[in-house]
Formats: sequence, C-alpha cells, structure tokens
Amino acid sequence: MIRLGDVTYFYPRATTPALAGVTLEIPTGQFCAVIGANGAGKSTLCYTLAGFVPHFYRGKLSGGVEVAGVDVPASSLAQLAGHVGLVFANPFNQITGARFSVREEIAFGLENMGVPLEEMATRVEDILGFAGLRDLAERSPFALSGGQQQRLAIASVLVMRPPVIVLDEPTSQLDPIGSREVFAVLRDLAATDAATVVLAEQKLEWVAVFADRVIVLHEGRIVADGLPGDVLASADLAQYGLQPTRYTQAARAAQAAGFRADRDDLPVTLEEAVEFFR
Amino acid sequence: MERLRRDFSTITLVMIPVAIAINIAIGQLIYTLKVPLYLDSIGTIFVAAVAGPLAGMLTGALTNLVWGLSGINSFYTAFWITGAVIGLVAGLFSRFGWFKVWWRAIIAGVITGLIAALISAPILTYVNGGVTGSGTDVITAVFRNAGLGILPSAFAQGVSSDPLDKAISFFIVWGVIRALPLRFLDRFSRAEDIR
Amino acid sequence: MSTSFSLYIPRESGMHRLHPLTKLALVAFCLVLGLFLPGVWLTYLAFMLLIVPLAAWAGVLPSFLRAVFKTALPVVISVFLVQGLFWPGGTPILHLGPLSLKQEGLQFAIRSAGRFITVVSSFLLLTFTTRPDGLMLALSQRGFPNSIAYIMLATMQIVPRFQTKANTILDAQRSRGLETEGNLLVRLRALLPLVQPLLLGSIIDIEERAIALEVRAFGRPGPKTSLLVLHDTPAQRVLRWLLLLAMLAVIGWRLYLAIAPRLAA
Amino acid sequence: MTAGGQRTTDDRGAATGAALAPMPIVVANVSFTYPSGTQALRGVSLRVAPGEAVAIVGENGAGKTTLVKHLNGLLKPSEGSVVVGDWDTREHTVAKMAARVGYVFQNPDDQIVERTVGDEVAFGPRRLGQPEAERQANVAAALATVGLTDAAATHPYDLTTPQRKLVTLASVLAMRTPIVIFDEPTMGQDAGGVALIGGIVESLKAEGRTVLTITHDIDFCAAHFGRAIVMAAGQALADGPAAEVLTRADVLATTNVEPPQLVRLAQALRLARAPLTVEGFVAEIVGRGQ
Repeated sequence: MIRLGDVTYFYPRATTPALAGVTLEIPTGQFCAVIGANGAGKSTLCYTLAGFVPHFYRGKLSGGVEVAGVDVPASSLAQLAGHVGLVFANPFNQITGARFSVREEIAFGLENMGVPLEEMATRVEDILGFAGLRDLAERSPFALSGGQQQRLAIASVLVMRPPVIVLDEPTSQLDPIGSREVFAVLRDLAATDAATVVLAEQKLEWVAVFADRVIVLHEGRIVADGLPGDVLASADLAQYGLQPTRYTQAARAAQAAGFRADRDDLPVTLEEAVEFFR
Repeated sequence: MERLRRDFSTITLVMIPVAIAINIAIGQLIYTLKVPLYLDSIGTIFVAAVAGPLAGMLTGALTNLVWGLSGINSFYTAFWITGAVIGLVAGLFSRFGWFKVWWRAIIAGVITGLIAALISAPILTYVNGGVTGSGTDVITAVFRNAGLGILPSAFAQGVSSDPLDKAISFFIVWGVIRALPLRFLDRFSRAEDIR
Repeated sequence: MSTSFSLYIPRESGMHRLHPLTKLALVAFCLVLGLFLPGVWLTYLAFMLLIVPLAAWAGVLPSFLRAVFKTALPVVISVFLVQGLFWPGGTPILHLGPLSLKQEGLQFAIRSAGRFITVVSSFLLLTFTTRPDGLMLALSQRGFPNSIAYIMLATMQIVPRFQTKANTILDAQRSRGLETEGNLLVRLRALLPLVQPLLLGSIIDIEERAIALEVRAFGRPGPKTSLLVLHDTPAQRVLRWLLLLAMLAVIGWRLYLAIAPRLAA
Repeated sequence: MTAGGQRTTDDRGAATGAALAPMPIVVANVSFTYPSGTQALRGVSLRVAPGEAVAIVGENGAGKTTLVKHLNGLLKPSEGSVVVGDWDTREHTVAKMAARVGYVFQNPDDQIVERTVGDEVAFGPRRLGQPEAERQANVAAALATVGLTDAAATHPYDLTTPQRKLVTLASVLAMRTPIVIFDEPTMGQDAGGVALIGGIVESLKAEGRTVLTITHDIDFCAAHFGRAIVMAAGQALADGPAAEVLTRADVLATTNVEPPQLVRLAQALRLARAPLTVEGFVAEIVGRGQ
C-alpha cells in the first residue's frame, strides 16, 4: 500500500515546487502508470517513493510519504533498499561494475543484504528465467544491448523482492526492440501481482496494455486518475502536453466525419482499433 | 572525523572510478591529439578539489594501480605513490582555496608538478633505471652527459615535464569547477572551499 | 568472458585454480625478487626460473611474453642508450663517434633492465592469471575495505565506456567547427572544449550510479555474503606463509649486504 | 513549450548568403571498414538534392550512423567518395565541413561545454567565425525556435535532459548550415517535444535546407520526411518516397523496423492503401462507406 498525503517538494534553489499538494493511495498489487509531459513531476514522484527525494536530492519536502508501512522520509536509504526497488532510464548507470557476470550482478543486492548462499543462488536462478536472461547469465553485464541491460537492472531489483517497485521511464533510452523486451518483462510482472508497481512512461500504447490505473501529472499536480481506457483516450490529454496514440486520433477524427459517432469507448491499442473500425 | 565520514559518502565512492576512467580516457585523447603532455591526472585533481585530500589520494593511487594492473601499461603500477601524492597535494591546495582564482590554481599546479617529479625520481631510478622509455629521456641523457647522477637526472627529466603538465591540469580543473552547476556542488562536503 | 579493461585470460590451469591470495603471494614474491635481489644477473634467473614457468603452467605464456616484451622494450632500449652511452667518467669499452659505451653504464643498464622486466612481468602475471573480482573478494574477506574493492572493479569495467565517450565528444565538437588538426596552439586550444564535457557530462553518471548502488543496499551495514565461492586449501595457506618468510629473507639478505660493509669498516 | 514551435520570420534575412547556396550530397559507391575490422558500409550510393528531407531507418548496427558520419567528414570512405556541394569530404577537415553540414548528436551530455545556455548555443557560430551581430541574431532565433529564450542565462545542467537536447539542437541551428543532420532527435522527448522538433524540421524544409535524420520513431519519420532509406547490414535495402517505403511490410520486417501505427492498423484491416496521416486514414475508411 502506498499513501502520499498532500506532498509538496522544492528542489534546492528552486522557486516553483516539483510536486504540489499530491495526495494519492495505491493499493497493494496494483500496477499504476504515471504519465505527463517532461517536467510534470513524474521522476520527482518516483524518487520521492524510493526516498531519494529528499535523502539524496535534498531540497524541502512536506507532507506524508508512506510506502508498504514504512515512513520513507524518516527512513535512511540503506533501510529503504530492498523495500522500495527503483529502476530508471539509463541502463549503463544501473550496472554497478562491481561484478563480472550477469548472474553475479543480479546477486549483488542480496550479497549486500547478507542473504545466505543457497537462498541467494535459487532466487537468482528464478529471476534469470523470469527476465529471460538465463542464456546470458555468464556474460559480462557490459557486453549486453540496451534492452538486455535494462532487463538486468529490473532483475537485479526484483530479486531483492521489494514490496514496491518504481520504474522511471525504463524504455526512454532504448530502441523499439529493446523497449519491447522490457515491456514483455513488465507485462509478466503485472500478471504476477507479487508487487505494487509504479511506472512512469511516455509510450501510451504500452501503458494501456498492462496498467490497472493511469495517473496524469501536470506541473506537479495530479490532474487525472482513472482506468487506462478512459484516461488515455480522453480529449484533454493535449492540454497536459500529451498526445494520444494514432489509433485514438484516427478514431476521434473518424467520429468527427460521422463514422460510428455513437460509440464512446475510443480505442487506444492496435487490437481495440481493429475492433473499433471493423 | 565527522567530516571524514561525510567525505566518503556513496557519491564520492562512485565518483572515484568515474574520475579514474576519465584520467585514462583523457590520457588517450591527448595521445590521439598528439599533444606532448600526459594530462592523466585531471580526474584525480577534480576529485581532490571537490571531495577532499583523502578521496583525491585514493583516486590518484588507484589510477596507477588499475592502469598498471589492467596490463595495458603495467609501467604505471609502481608509480601509485606519485598518484597518491598528487591527489593529496591537490586536495590540500583546494582546502586552502587555491582553486578559487585561476593563477593560484596554476601556481598550485606547478608546485604539485615539482613534488610529483621529486617523488617519481627515486622510483624511476630504482625500478626503471632512471628512464621512462619515452621522448623525455633525451633530457635525461643531456643531464647524464653533463655529469649529473642518475637520480638527479631522473628528477631533472621530471621537472622538465611534470610542472607544466600539472599546471595545465590544475587550470583545466579550475575551469571545470567554475562550469559546474551549483546543484552538483551542493552534493559535496568541500563545495565551499572551491567556489 | 569479460570485456573489461583487463588482460585476464580464463584458462583451466592449475595456476588459475589457485586461491587468489596464493597467486598474490607468488606475485609479491616475484616482485620482491625483482626489487631486492642483489647483483646484476639474479633477477634474470628469477624471471627465467620462476615467472616464465608460472606463466607456462597457467597456459598463457605466448600472450604473456608478448605483453612483457611490449611493455618492457621501450624502457630497456632507453636504459641501455641513456645510461650506457652517457655515463659520466668510467672506463669506455666501445667508441661510437663522439660517444662511448662505458663499462659501468652497461652494467647498470643490465641490472636495471633485469629489475624492470621482473617487476613488470610480476604485475602482468597477476593480471593474466587472476580474475579481478576473485582477488577483491579474497581481500575483502580478510578485512580489506569493501569500498576500495568496489572502486577497483568498477573502474576496470567502466573505462571502455569513457574512452568511447571521449571519442564521441571529439566527433561532436569537430562537427560544430572545433578545429583539432593544425599547429600545437590549435590543438592546445581544443583541449578545454574536449575535456570539459567529459567531466561536466559525468555529473549525471555519478549521481545515477550512486543511486543505483543505494538501491542495491551497498550502503547497508552488516556482514555481506558472496555468490562467488573461493576454494582454499591448507597446503596453500602454508605456501603463503612460506612465501612471506622467503620475501623477508630476500629483503633481509639485501639489507645485510648493504649494511655489512659499513659495520665492518 | 507549445506544439509546432514558433518561427520568427525576421531571421530569414540574417542567414549568411553562402549558406543557402544549393548544395547536393553525392555518395558514390562508398564502403567503410572500421579499424577493428568490421565492415560497416558495403557500396552505398545515393544522392540527396538540396532541400530534400530524408529519414534513415534500420536496426542498430545496420550502418545508419556510419553512413551519416561520412556526410560531414567525420569518417572518410575506405572506398568510393562523398561530395557535399563541390567539396570532397576527403579534402576538408571536419571543422571546415561544419560550415556546410550541421550534425546534432544523440546525447547532449557528450558536448555541452559552456556555463549558460546562451553561450552553448553560440559555440558553433563562434567557431564558424560568424560576425558578432549576426551571431547574436542567429542565437536568439535558435533559442526562440526551441522555446528556450528565457533559459538563455540558465546553466545547461540545471535543465532536464530533454531540454538539454534542445540546447544542442539550437546550437546547430544557429550555425545556419544548408544541411542539417539529426541523430535520434526525438529519443526521450515527450509529445510536446516531438511536436516541437517536428515543427523545426518543417521550418528547415520551408527554408529550402536539406534535412537528414536517423530515427527509430517511425511515426515521426512518416509525419515529416518525404524520403526514407532503410539500411540493413551496411547497405541501403530500400530508398524511396516514405509513403511507399514505410508501407512495404516485407522490407521493414527483414530489418526489424516496426511500421507506423496507422500502417499496422491499415494492414490489419486489409485496407487497399496504407495512409501515413490520420486524415488520409479517415478518408480511406469513410471512402469505403463502412
């Protein structure tokens, strides 16, 4: 369970708040997507949930931040490790460099937590399978593609079994193939309901596939919060600097030309569009 | 001691490998540009200035150890002491505000270069027989021919290149520190010394 | 296996399977021999009778000798030229025009070359036969600070990335009109626009890498475990102590030789 | 940042005369092998007329960047030749070529030097020796184009990464080169950023400049680029009007390039024609009287 109570945050030297009065509750097991223009506060929200705001980035934070029963601002980063997992955009910077194979890189978090060898070995083995990295297990983490490195970063956090996992635009620096690899893992993650997931993402076509709920941020405020089908197809996305998928655009334009104007559920994904236009 | 603990936060720890990698990358960039300098301690000086003498010393020492132990040029390994001293001295100069004004940074560089030559000479003499295997050995030969001993000639060879090399390195680090955004400097315990 | 910045060659040799600390002790012993063996020829013996066989045992001899040759050659040539031909005073053996090869210079050059080759080949022996992470784990298990182990290993693996970054910066600035070819002044003026982005640009990398380490509980106090398991044997433990004693013996012998004449005088 | 980007008309006069002379690019049977031994280009020949807008697509490692680096002389062909206007790239340094070919790199952090956005945007113009008044006009126009006019005095690293990307883009625009190359311009941008960059491409086309881009964003490619070149294994597999090339599922499939969303939809609905624009798609659907 994630609970934010009227959270406002100013980066050091900033005059305008990055988050302004954000109140939010995310039930356990929910896959919640956060969308919004660049600078709307997506990353700040992710770093607040993982405690890097304020512990790492300093600045002024007010309001309550409680994640899976832990008061985040009151805990240290060391305590939060293994409790809130964080994955961010740059794959290379998430590879510690302290280990020489994919398998050992994944185990690094468990080693730091002193998990016994046998348990560590089995957990790493399971995660290698889950993230589709088994045949890369002995390879150097630096000899992987962007998509493979990002899956390694996700696996390295998942293996620590945090109750909450936060992903800050994990595919924004990947090409379409790499993005597809990462989204496949996210889809499996959504299916397991093992953890509460918060995903900041720009690619709305994918968000519609695995998000249970979509929140829209604009200038540090939550301006929309609902089911993917409603939020992602709503007409006022544009005013928040967001562009619906071309499937939604085509459907809305077709309705304007009198084509099936009666239907109110505009399509977001390819499948929904095919069904809408058939 | 408290300041020491703050010096070694995670960010300082992570910065050292990046600084060492930058030392090596700049060293090779200089080689491709065919500039007759080393400039392979800019990362060390940067860490020393921003995160203190201890962090600088560690960066300098480990630069030589990693560069040497990687096998690419194991000649460097024996000179980890010189690297450590460069980091320590740069950190001390920074602590007393010598990075705040460009010409004081250059003077600090010259002094550091002299100290580096002083430290390197005995190692060069004992391990390498007083030669580096590079162009500057011509200078050593001239001094040897003039009757100077092996150690003084090695020192003379060092003095002919290190002070200039370190002066330019300190000047570049001064330029980079001036170009750093304040938000990055906030992150470091020594920020107030350098800007 | 690793594309890191290191010449480690994985092999199934007995030497490779040794515990990293044993290899470290062996290499330290070779290093001490190189640095402290008296006389002119003993270091060559150490190189031929100890270092080369160890490299052969490890099955890396060809590339090992190539690396020793590549690293040692410039210094060896230079020491013979500089110290041999420009030795002040001394007894000339050979006249080469204005210069003359002195007997003392030649002897010093041979001794220095022997020492340098042994020292360099000791480091290379460690590099070729020891997995860096195994060595760091062995040291960490004996109280060596974890942070230094992290720094050594992380550095080796991220250097290639920063070499590529430096080349990209060179391309990007030249594409914006920065001239990097021409006389020395032009090239020197190109320095700051090439070096500054490397340092400025690393800010983001440093922040993100620190965050990644925190997420992986690196800052968590308390005992750490390791997926990598090192195999040690009582015999190797004994060998390590013997090597330590041997090192002290060699150093003691050298000190004795240096001090004895003064005591007697 | 509003969508579409404002274009101030007064700067058109400020463009240096020479910059706008028509300048074709002729790539004649170019092959290239990296020092490491991998052959990245195998006999590529193409001509880019002045004012054309060309998108280069293909999988990573297909040779896209290698080809584009030949156009401003960063790489010299192992075989064949590259001529920009009347300059053979072999006979000019990259810095000289920069007066004719602007190149916006993918990662802004691989080039930012200055302490303020304004100075950074002036980096290129200053190196090209633009006179003071003209440089200031070009810098101001470029900042306006990317919507960062009021950030001129800000430190680049106090901006977000996507904004820093717009700074490096502006620094190339301010050079007023007749040819502009973009490397993955939309990567990491939000919808507003993509629209802004789209607007910039349109304004460059309107000024008669040649625009080339490497991109994985196939929808961005379809929206703004008349010609598409599909690279695979160091060769130009397809080269023709985007409306045609981007709809050939066979070509795109072999190079792992996903067709634009509307093309995928049109093919799923088995429409006769695969339009690239929303308007074209609606016309096709309504036309069929569904």
